[in-house]
Amino acid sequence: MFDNVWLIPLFPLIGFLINGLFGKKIKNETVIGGIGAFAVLCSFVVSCMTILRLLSLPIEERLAEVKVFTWITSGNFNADIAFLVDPLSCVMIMVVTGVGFLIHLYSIGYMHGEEGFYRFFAYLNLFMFSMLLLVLGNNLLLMFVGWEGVGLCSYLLIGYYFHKKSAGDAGKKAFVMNRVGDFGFLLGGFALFWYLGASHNVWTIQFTEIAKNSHLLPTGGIVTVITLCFFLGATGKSAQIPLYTWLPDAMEGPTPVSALIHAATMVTAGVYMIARMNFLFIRSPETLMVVAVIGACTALFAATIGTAQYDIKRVLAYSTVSQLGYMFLAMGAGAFAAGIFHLMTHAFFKACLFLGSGAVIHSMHEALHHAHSHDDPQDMRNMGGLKSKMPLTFMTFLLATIAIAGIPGFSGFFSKDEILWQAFSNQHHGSLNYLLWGMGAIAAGLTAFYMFRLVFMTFYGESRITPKAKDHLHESPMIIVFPLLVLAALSVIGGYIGMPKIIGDALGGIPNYFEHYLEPVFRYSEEYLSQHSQHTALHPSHAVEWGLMGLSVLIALAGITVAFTMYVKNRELPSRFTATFPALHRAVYNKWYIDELYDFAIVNPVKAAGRFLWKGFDVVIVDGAVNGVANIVMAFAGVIRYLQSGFIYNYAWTMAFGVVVILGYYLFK
Amino acid sequence: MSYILSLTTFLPILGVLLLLLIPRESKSLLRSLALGVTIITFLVSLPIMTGFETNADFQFVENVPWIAAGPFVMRYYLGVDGISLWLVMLTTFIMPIAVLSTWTAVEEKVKEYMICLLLLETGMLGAFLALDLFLFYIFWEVMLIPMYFIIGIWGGKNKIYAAVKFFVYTMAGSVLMLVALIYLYFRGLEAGFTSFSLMQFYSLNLDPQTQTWLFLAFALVFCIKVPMFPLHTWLPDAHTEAPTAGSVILAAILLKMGTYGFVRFAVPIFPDAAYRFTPLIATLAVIGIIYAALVAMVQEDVKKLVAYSSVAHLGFVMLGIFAFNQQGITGGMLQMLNHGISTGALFLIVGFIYERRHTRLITDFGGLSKQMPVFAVIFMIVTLSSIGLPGTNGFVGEFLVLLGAFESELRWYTVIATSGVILSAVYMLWMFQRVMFGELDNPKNQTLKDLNPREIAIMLPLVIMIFFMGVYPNPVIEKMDPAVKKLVSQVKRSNPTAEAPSAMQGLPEGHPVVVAPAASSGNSVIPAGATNTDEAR
Amino acid sequence: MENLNGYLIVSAILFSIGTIGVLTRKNAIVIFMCVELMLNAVNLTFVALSRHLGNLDGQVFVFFVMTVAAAEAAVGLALMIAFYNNRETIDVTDMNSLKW
Amino acid sequence: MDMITFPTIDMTPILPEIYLSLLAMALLLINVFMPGRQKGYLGYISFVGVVAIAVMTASGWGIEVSSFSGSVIQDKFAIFFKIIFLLSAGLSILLSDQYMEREGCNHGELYPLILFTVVGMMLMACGTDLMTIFLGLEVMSVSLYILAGFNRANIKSNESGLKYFLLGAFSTGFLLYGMALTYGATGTTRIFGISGQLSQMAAPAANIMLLAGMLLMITGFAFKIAAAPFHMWTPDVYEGAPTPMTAFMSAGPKAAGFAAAIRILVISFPALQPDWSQLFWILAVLTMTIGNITALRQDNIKRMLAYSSIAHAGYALVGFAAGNETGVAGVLFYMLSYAFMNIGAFAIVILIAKKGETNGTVQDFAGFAFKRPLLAAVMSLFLFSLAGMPPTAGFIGKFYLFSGAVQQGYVWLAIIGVINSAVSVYYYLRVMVFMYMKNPSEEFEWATVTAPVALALIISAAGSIILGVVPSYVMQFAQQAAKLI
Repeated sequence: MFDNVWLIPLFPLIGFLINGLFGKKIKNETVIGGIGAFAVLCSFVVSCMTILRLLSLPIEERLAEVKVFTWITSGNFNADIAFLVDPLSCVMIMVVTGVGFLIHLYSIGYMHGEEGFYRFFAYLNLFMFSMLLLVLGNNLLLMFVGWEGVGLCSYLLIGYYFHKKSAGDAGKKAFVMNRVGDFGFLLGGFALFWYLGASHNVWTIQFTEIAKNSHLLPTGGIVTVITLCFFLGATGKSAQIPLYTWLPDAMEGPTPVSALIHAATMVTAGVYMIARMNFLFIRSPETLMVVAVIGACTALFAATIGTAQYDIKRVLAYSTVSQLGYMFLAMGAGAFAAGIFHLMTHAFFKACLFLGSGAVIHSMHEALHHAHSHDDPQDMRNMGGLKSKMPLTFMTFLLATIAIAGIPGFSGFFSKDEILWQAFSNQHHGSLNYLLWGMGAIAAGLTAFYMFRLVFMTFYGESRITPKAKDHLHESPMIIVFPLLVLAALSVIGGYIGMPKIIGDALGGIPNYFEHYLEPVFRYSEEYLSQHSQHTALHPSHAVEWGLMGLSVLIALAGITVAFTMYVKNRELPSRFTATFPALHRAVYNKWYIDELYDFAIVNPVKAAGRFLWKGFDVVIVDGAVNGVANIVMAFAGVIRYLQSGFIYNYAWTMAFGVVVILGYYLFK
Repeated sequence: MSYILSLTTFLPILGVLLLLLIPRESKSLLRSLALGVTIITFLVSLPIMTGFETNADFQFVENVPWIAAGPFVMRYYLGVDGISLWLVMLTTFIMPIAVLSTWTAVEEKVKEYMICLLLLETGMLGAFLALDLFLFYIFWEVMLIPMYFIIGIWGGKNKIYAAVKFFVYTMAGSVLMLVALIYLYFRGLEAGFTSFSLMQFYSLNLDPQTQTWLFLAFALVFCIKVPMFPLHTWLPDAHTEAPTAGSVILAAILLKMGTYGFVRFAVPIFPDAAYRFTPLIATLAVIGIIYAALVAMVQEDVKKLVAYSSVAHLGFVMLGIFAFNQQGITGGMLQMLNHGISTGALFLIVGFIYERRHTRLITDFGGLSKQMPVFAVIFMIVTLSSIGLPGTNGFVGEFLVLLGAFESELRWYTVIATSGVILSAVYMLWMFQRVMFGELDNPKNQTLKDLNPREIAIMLPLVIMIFFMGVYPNPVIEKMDPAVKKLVSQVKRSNPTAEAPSAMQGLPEGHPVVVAPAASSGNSVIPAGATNTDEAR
Repeated sequence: MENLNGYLIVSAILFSIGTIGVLTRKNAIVIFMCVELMLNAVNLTFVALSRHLGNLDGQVFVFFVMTVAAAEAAVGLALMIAFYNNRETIDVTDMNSLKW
Repeated sequence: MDMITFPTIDMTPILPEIYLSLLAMALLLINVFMPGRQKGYLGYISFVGVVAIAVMTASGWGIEVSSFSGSVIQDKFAIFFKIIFLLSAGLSILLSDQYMEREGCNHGELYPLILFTVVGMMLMACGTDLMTIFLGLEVMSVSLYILAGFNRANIKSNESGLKYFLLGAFSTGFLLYGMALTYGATGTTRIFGISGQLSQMAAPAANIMLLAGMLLMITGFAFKIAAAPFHMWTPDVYEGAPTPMTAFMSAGPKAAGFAAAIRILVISFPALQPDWSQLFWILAVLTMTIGNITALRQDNIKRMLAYSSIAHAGYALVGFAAGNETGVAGVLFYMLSYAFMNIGAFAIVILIAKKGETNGTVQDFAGFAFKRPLLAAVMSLFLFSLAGMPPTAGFIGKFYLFSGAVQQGYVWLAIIGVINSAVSVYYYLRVMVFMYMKNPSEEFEWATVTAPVALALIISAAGSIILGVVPSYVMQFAQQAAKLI
């Protein structure tokens, strides 16, 4: 039925092999880029065929597994290389291949002239391969393969400019933090496999099998442990508190990478994983609560940091962290469909934003380069007034910004509002839901604020760079702009396939296609939750829903206004603000000193421990003991050799002594 | 009775005799001859793998009387089973690579060097193949001699200290094993057995007391060889001082002697004791994993870093073996092979840059990937496989080890051990970054040449193996599976409760254990763990 | 023979005297004389015992001992002379070029 | 007055001794009456003689004859040991010529003296009467005193001879006193007779005189086999004596001491085995440990080997202490292999030394390996064998010795033993470190290898390897020989 699904990951793999092995020889950029993009295009096409075929099936049959070959078999453990096709994975492959293709196109233009061009596309294709493996894998282990694979690629791509120390560090940081997450993932997998096997004799790591047997699992208890482990993995991959700090640093990588990996696809893997294992998570209210709270906190916390950054990409990075927070909030609220929906829309507008910023940086860079100025092309304080110079970029960027800010009618609005509403109305976490909603709403306001701050600082006002450089600012070539247009369009209209029920009804009964589409995946869980939620679910009236919606919109608008007043109307406000609250500003600007905290609390102690264990313990004590024995013996030898005085009467004495002792002992014992 | 095992084992000796005839001046001839011999040995050993039938018994057995005097009967008794098969293959596979790696590294005393390498190969193969404990002990000791010379003659500036330490340390352990061996033999004599044959000792049911003492004697020497945590300090010295080929062989094969010793002798002969000492061993293994990782992290010498990393890796192996279940031991075995390949490759890589720069200090390098792209790629691949990234060999072994250990009673050890996965990433990537990334500022590095064809030829087979065993390990696993099952059953027989309680352990209080229908997972074999959980209920 | 013990004791005393002499004297010749004393003490023991036991083995033994002692004396004195030629002394405190 | 009629006596047991003595005297006469300084050929003659007599002795295998009214016996035990003695004598003779030539003391008396020593040792091995054993011991010792001091011009040699003489005579006193007391307690000097008497005694262990006798004899033999605390003469004497004689002393007389001690204790005093086993247990531990530990810090190679030979006596004592067949067979086998490996090692020492042995230290081996690879390889073989590394004679020997102990239940003794051999590895390796891992400190001519020495090296190398790889046959002989009762 879906026999050719294995082609989807295969094409990028082939692309990777070609570029990786022969890219150096090929040299011709268009060919290399072409190969890379074409590989992804192919898998995009196949994905489309797949999803169409899936839609052609009746709802309950929309699930298929395609086994390629047996990977590991040992005793009662078995892992196949096999793919799982269901609505959820189909959404993901669509997003991944679709956005991925656009970004490949973009990269051809953006990476033009970079040394190691082939390397870039090889890595990019490898990433696509791993990502598709991750979303298509039908068992925990295969997912983990993709999981680590994307981590590797992000490591490689962040460190793409490896001669920059900062890049190398950022890459390492990303990989290690992901590893911390993987540690959780592995443990979760072990625990799940062992528990199901040992106490229910179900030895499996296949999602479908686990789902089938999930009724054997208790509520809470061991499942909480397992799910928390998995969630730890998710926080690592999706940059949630406490493991988010790698993502902003990851901006060291080329901008397309930030767009593809650190906005659209990889970082959402955590969300996908939870959605994929929803049947597991619903069995642990505790975990769900943790997920929701962490999500909300991250959303808010990252947003606050975003308000005070000047590096255009860093702002977007924190915004990404914050948006991911929303998704987790949705997951925690049991609104899986909504989360996935936001995942999709976010992929659209955030990719668009990143690529747009990339275009800006690109031309800024060239301009500064021509002017022989060494200002940072990414610092918004050097920008301004680009609206006129780069109209297309500006337009797309603005649309995406509106989308993320949650202005009604744009994709971001639908998805975000759905999440907030679900967080409010779903009662799994008792009265926590008000708090969750509140945090989400505030975060939305902050988002609107810092995003428009960014827009205003970048595109409005008059340019803040040397006039000489100013003349070199220009719109980017088509191959860069085209993806922007597409993504912008998507971020406008993308929302309409998943309109919240209430709006749909208001507009004359347009159903929430997206939710319906995902229903077979989540139905069971949603029912289960509605049954088991330990609080009487309150059914707020439409009025409340409309009200909350309006409120969130107002908050967003407020944010925009503030941004407008601060960065367009009267520009001295920000400086005055910082002057009044220097400490606060410094704290926010320095990301609440979290990195410093980690260095102080974890990194340095570990290094110190290593140093002590080596110099202090290994050499002195362990090895010291070994050599000590030897030295003692040698010293002893050095002493007793002098018993051999050379005087025979001493020898005779010794002999006589021996005789006496022996006789004495035996005769008088 | 086929003589292929003897042939494989003693071909290198023939090579030695050939080398003796060749004048020491004609170095290239000596080199190519040694290479030829090792390659032929590899080819000869291939039929062992292809002809090996997937079952639990020993195959290609050769069993002839050797010494018979007084109370003793020693036999020349060779055989291969799923456990030794891959180690033998690994040995014959690594040796040509090791020889090739010395092409330019060793300039003086080439003749002696090659002779030592070949003698070493015979020793190692013999030790893996011997099924007569006395014969095993002979090969075991014989291995020391050439390695001692390799370190001591062609080693670094501190070579003598390292060589003597290596020799005496190992010797001190193995002599105790000798006494245990003798004692064991006389116990066998009482039971009516009259040879050192392994099979007989397997069927010897010793009282716990005796088992404890004998196990300790065996475990000590094997722990030294592995090396387990407090007994590991000879390794960094030996590794850092040894010439490249020496380090490669030491890491790839010699260290496996220790773990192999556990799998083949210490555990199945003294199952009760092995079972009783599991907590101790597991603790040491876990300490080793974390400890070695932390120490490796702060090393300044690349080679020392790799040396400590092997301590950590072998900690995983030990953990897997002492999980006493299918996954654990299979994983342990795989991890042995993987460590052989990956760490061997790492030492080769260190050798490459050492040959070029005559330093191994991390701080002397930086930004090499600019200068040596091919090297960078290979180095990266090897590093990742040593980290245990999925898709490379390192992952499969490590994963199975941890899975198996988690299923067994060593759950909490596993949790700690798994964090070693993080640390390994930390120290390896940090090292890689400091060596390969960053500015190419050191002028000495700006003239470095990328790998030459010979060096690529050395690395290629290893890289291929890295991916093959990562992507399609099943053929390997299948061949060793029956032997591993047998081993598991040997331990279980004497400890029926070996795994059962673990299944119950750590369940939430008061949670009713549902008796589920037969395993619904797609594989045919009856899972050992599952049957045991049934027994327990 | 009731007073065998007397003989044995005497010879034991003689033997001890000899031993003490070997331990205390520093002149090689004197030491050797003490050794001779020990041997003769043993001879006395043999004779007494042989008389007591009433068989001749002991007596025969004594002859052997005396012969051997003579041979030893010859060799020993020769060695001392050789040593004296080199060192002009036969004091054992001077015999310490070989030590440790 | 009718003629005195000689009783018909079967001379078989002592035929080798007789022939050897005749040969020795003949050589003496030749030495006196043949003109000329060059007396090397005497060496060849005596070597041939030794070989011939060895063959003759070996041919007696399996034929058990006791004569001189049970004071000498020809049995497998005796023959095995006689072979060892002849072997060590033969090898030393081969080594002597070159050395004595260099040291300028190639006096013809050397060879007869060696042969007389062998006669003495043989008597000790085949004697079944305290008298014969004593006689043999003295013949051996007296000749050895001379051999030790043979290099008259060399002060060290004098000193060595004199020390050996004085202490030897001193220990003889104890031995003899022991014999006297034993005689007194049992009324006989025949060792079978003694055992007979003991078997009739109610509580032999309670018999002070007997016990004292046995113990004193043990101390006497302990001196000959250089067991602590009666070992202290060894390093000095070995260091001072001419190297070939050192080699000889370390192999032959030690074995002879064991031969006599084993025969007396195992045959005459089985009733007291608990006591003497325990005593040897302690002596073995002391001897091994002191020998090995002291050897660690020796630079003079001869002295180092002297201490190592003490240690080896200790290993052999382990087997002796076990007192069972495996152990005793182990002792026999070990003495044989020790003759090979130790004399071999000394042969290399001879080759490397300069006149007057001004360079007898380990450091002088620096860089030896890459000047004379073959010799170095052979030396390493001997050293590994001494260290007890498989597959060499030394390993098999130790294996059987310790097995004997384990079989007897002396597991701790075995453990102490193996730990000791692990320690010993260090100082044997040290020589190899210098040979292989250091560059020569100063250039000098390495001695050329003369034919006899080469032959000696070949024999001992072959022995050390063959006994290690295919020990079965020899070990079976040893096992048979060990069946004393």
